[in-house]
Amino acid sequence: MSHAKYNVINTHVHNIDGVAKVTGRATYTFDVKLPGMLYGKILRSPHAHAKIKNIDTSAAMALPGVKIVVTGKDTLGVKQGIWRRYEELCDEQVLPLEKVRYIGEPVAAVAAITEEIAEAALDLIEVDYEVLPAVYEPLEAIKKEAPTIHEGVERNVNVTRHIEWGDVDEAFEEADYIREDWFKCSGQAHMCMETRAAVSSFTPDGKLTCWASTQSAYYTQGLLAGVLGLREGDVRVLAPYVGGGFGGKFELDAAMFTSAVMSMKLFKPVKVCFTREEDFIASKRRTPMFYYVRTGIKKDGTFCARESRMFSNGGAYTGMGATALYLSGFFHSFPYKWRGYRYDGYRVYTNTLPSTSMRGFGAPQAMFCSEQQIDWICADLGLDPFEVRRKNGHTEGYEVPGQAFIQSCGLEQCINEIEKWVKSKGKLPANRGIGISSCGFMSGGIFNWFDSPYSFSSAVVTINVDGTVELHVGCQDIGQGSNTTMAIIAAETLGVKVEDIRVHSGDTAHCPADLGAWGSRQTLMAGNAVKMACEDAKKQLLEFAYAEMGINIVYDLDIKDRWAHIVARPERGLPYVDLVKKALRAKDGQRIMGRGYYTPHRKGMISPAYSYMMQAVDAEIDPETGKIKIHEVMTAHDCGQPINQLGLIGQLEGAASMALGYAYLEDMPMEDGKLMNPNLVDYKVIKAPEMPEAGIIEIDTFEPEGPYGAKEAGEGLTNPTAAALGNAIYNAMGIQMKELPITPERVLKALREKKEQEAQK
Amino acid sequence: MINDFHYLKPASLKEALAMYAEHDDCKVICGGQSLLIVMRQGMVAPEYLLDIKHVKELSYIKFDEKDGLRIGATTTHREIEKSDIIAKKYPVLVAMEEKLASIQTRNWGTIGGNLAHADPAGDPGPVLIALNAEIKFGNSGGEKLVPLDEFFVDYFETQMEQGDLVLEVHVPAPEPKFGCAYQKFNLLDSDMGIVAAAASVTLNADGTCKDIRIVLGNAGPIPLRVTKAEDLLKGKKLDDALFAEAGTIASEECMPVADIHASEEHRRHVLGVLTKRMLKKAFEQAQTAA
Amino acid sequence: MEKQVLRFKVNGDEYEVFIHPKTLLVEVIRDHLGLTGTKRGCETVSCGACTVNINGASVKSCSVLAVQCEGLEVTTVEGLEKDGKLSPIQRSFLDHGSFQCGFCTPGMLMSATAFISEAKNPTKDQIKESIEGNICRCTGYNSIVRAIEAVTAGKYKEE
Amino acid sequence: MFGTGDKAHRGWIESQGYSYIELLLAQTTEPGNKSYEILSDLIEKAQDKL
Repeated sequence: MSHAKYNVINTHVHNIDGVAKVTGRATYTFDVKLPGMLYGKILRSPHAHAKIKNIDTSAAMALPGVKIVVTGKDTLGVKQGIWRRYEELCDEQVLPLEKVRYIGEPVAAVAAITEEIAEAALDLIEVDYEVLPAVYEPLEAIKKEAPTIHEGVERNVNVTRHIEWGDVDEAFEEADYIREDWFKCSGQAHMCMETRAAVSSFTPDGKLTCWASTQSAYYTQGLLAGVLGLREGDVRVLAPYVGGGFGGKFELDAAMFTSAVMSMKLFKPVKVCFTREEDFIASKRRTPMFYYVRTGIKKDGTFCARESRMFSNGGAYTGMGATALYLSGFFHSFPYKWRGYRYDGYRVYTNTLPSTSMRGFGAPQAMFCSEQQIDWICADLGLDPFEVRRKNGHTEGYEVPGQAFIQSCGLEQCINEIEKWVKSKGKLPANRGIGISSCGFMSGGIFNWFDSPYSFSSAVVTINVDGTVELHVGCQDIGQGSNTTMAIIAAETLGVKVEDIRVHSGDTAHCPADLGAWGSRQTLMAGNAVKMACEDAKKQLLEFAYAEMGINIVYDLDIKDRWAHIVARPERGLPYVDLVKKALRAKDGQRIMGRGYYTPHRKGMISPAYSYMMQAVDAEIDPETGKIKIHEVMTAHDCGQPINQLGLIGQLEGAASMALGYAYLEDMPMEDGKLMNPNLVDYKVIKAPEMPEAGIIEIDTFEPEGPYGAKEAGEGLTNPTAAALGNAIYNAMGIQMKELPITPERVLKALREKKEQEAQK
Repeated sequence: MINDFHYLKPASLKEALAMYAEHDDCKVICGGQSLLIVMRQGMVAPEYLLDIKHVKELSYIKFDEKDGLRIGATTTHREIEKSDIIAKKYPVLVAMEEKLASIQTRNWGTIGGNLAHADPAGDPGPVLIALNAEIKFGNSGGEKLVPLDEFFVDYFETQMEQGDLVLEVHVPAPEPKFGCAYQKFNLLDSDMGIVAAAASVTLNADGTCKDIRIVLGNAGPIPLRVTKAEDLLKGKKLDDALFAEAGTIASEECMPVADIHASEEHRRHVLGVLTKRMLKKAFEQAQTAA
Repeated sequence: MEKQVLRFKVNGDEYEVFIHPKTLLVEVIRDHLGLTGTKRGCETVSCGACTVNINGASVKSCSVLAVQCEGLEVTTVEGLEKDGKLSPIQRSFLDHGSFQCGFCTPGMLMSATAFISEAKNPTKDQIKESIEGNICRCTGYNSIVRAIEAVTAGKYKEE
Repeated sequence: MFGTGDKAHRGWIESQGYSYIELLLAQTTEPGNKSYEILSDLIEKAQDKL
């Protein structure tokens, strides 16, 4: 469907923070330096599970240059969590009082005049632990004899999720073929280039200012206030430039907490930055999941029912993991119509670093299992994987029973485009294959477990006398380019140019509250708020224009390219700047200010809108060494109306690199709860030579709920890749990869097993 | 954090050797690409640090048709990679350097430092041994010249004693009908090898194998020559079957250690595969060589 | 242990700093000179965020003792722009959207600048290898490769 | 819906002579939907009493 021609939207617009970022001017929390600032370091637990019997800080305190040493005893001991609505899910004391539950958990913090002294002081803190039996795997942790990690939590079951619709058992009855598989999905580190960092400054007037590397200044503000016993309004959080987030930076972290606690005791600024190693061992990760998937299908390829069980390794605390548990189960049904669907998800506590949200939010794991099994079923029954996906895929107007209503859906076009692309590749050489995977993702979550009294997103726009615009938004730019996207939406709506707009974000004192950058929510939710605010301001201008131009009220007025005019007679009008000046006088000099907000209502359980995509991965296997070479990734993508052209391409390519890493490189192996690769030598992040071409085919749809028809783009693109690679390897070598990451060794093992099976036949 | 140390900056080689002789608890830094990491981890904390980065006498690349190639110890990897004469006479060295870590590391890191560090996973070791290189090191008392495959004695240990500096690497002039190939197996292009194999083949006029060297990287405590596999091929008319057999022998002869990146079994298997492939590649080069 | 004076040039200016010999170049650049454009992302010389150019060659400034730079010329990201005019690679990064969070960008730009200065119509693979010492978690590198490609193809001239 | 958030519900199930946690684990470790059938029977019975 083709829609209105836009002046700014989906044109080639530079990132508005670009100049700051390419000249080194951009100042990150990591770069913040305040007068009299002290440097903090954190002492971490060497044990996976232990009682803290005593902590002796005297020797550390005595070290010249050390200003303070704090332990849990020096805090209010508040158990916090981002699921504020549910007391029992607020289970984490950032500096624990009784016991530690994973290796790397903070037990004390030091502030000193230099980083070096602070680090030296850590060695002088004596902690007396009583080591307790520990458990590291969810399937072990639910056993009767397993140690209890949180008092009163039976069998270490942290949260459970049951999703069900239709008569599942009856639907299975109708199936001609039922297939069952077990899958194991690994964890993944967010590995933001900027490690967790915070600078806190508490002043004698009782006010705290905290510079934090966060995805949501508002969440940080609320959580900090809660654990420090301050009013939210007395906590100002600044998130200047943020060096990446990917889902790992909107909970309260130890950098924020310890810097704030020490600053409140010293009335001096305190800076705490994680080392890369700390960032690996103690800043949470993508949730490792065990999936049991049972799928029933008719001979003709019609999906009947799916029943899935999932155990996730929750690690020591809840964090955002509870949400990932739900979303994984929901998107495990995506993007298909099931007569009966049943999911039981279990998040189990273990003595490992906590798991949380990460780009894709549980869906990449779910798709790895679902999309591979569908291809295997197609092979078992001799069906065409494209046809089967088309036959069962979501369509516009479909309701996921009791869960979601699909207003726009370009899935079928996505499948058609990728089918064309794959066919165009013709026959591939030996040991090379193309695999496909389709999926969908949300455009912001509807759930409000943080219990925010504010609207989900809001914006305030102020028009200066010279026509320049101050746009205040609460949404957080963590690199994904939301500042630019918001500027584009504002410029389009007000009828001005992007360079007329100055975006203010990442400051709770000046920007309206917004839940922040997670769950792909900002383009749709903050975008709607910005559009509403700008329409409000524009209306005030046009009201005056009617009077000024003295025209018949039946005419529509609009502003485009800084020209206020009659829509039917574009030549009749006046310059936008003149209009602003005159309107100001008419309003007795009051600034023209527009307000906008967005809170979803009656949009189902999950999200107001869903993006759809299909991806193909072209990969080659070295049959002798098992080494995988990715030749190309191609994605057909329905994100509604693209807003930020450069940003969209960047998100797609970035998602591909992160998702490929998850598929065949990145892993977080542990021994007795100890992470074995907490550095960038042993933790493998894709580098330029490994990165394949990653093309995009935009499928043009219009999402009624989104600003100018836009919906999610970027996060969902991490979902299909691991499955697509798995399918590529299946097509190339005929082996089924049920465990992530797909390493050369696992490939060779599967090849050997295949040989043995064939030998038996 | 790096421990404190006294910084020694000699102006000449002579002064460097003298200073090194004077101070017992002293380490040598040149490019420091490996040293500074272990110093930061506190694993190495010398009282004195001797900086030879700017000792110009040790920074050179010389080639002579008879004498062969001489590379000074403080020559950077990047200088070797960019050397036209090396590209012409020893292309395998350039190919190896191009895959050694990153450009930044090659710009500052040096060949002498790399060899003295004696990491069994290092790239230059296996290739230079396959090229039959010798290494010259010495102290204020005098110099020693040893075949490179005798230079390494254990993990991060060489024949050098306190006071010894690496001075020069000497690679003999390439013989006629000679070929040499190197490949590492890794997950990322810029990584050290999980395992690696270098092979060189010299053929007689009649096409039989005159000399052969198979050197494995990260397959044991030192760059490992697998002599059983070599002996199988010496004097024979080489073919794919022999290369495969040599690979099998090499995978038994090597002694890799498992870590999170690969099991011992997988390492042995891949070493066998690489050995076979590098032998074939070196052989084909030798056949076409003048 | 005893501190010493280091004299060297940074972005064309003579500097004299009094430092412990163990001080890393990146620490001098960030902490002593306050040039925070240069970042740090690891402790293992892996990420390349601290890349600067020493006499025109890209080097990871966390892998170099500052005292080793006596008398040398260091260029940091702050030194790329001249009188408010961005360098070709900086402009190309803007046009190609070759950054997102921007934390790796200064290091990327320095690697790219050093490469461009010596590259003669390089292949795509050579361009990729020129930044293989720099980790970017956001962009997937392709937009960075396109930006370098455009400059080496002469699409951007010094202003 | 089962969930640790649901304390009253949990207490009520225990009072009916079932182990909440056993029902939970049965639901994921055994195929089918037994736990939920047991639960729905319980609820029906309870409603009949009203």
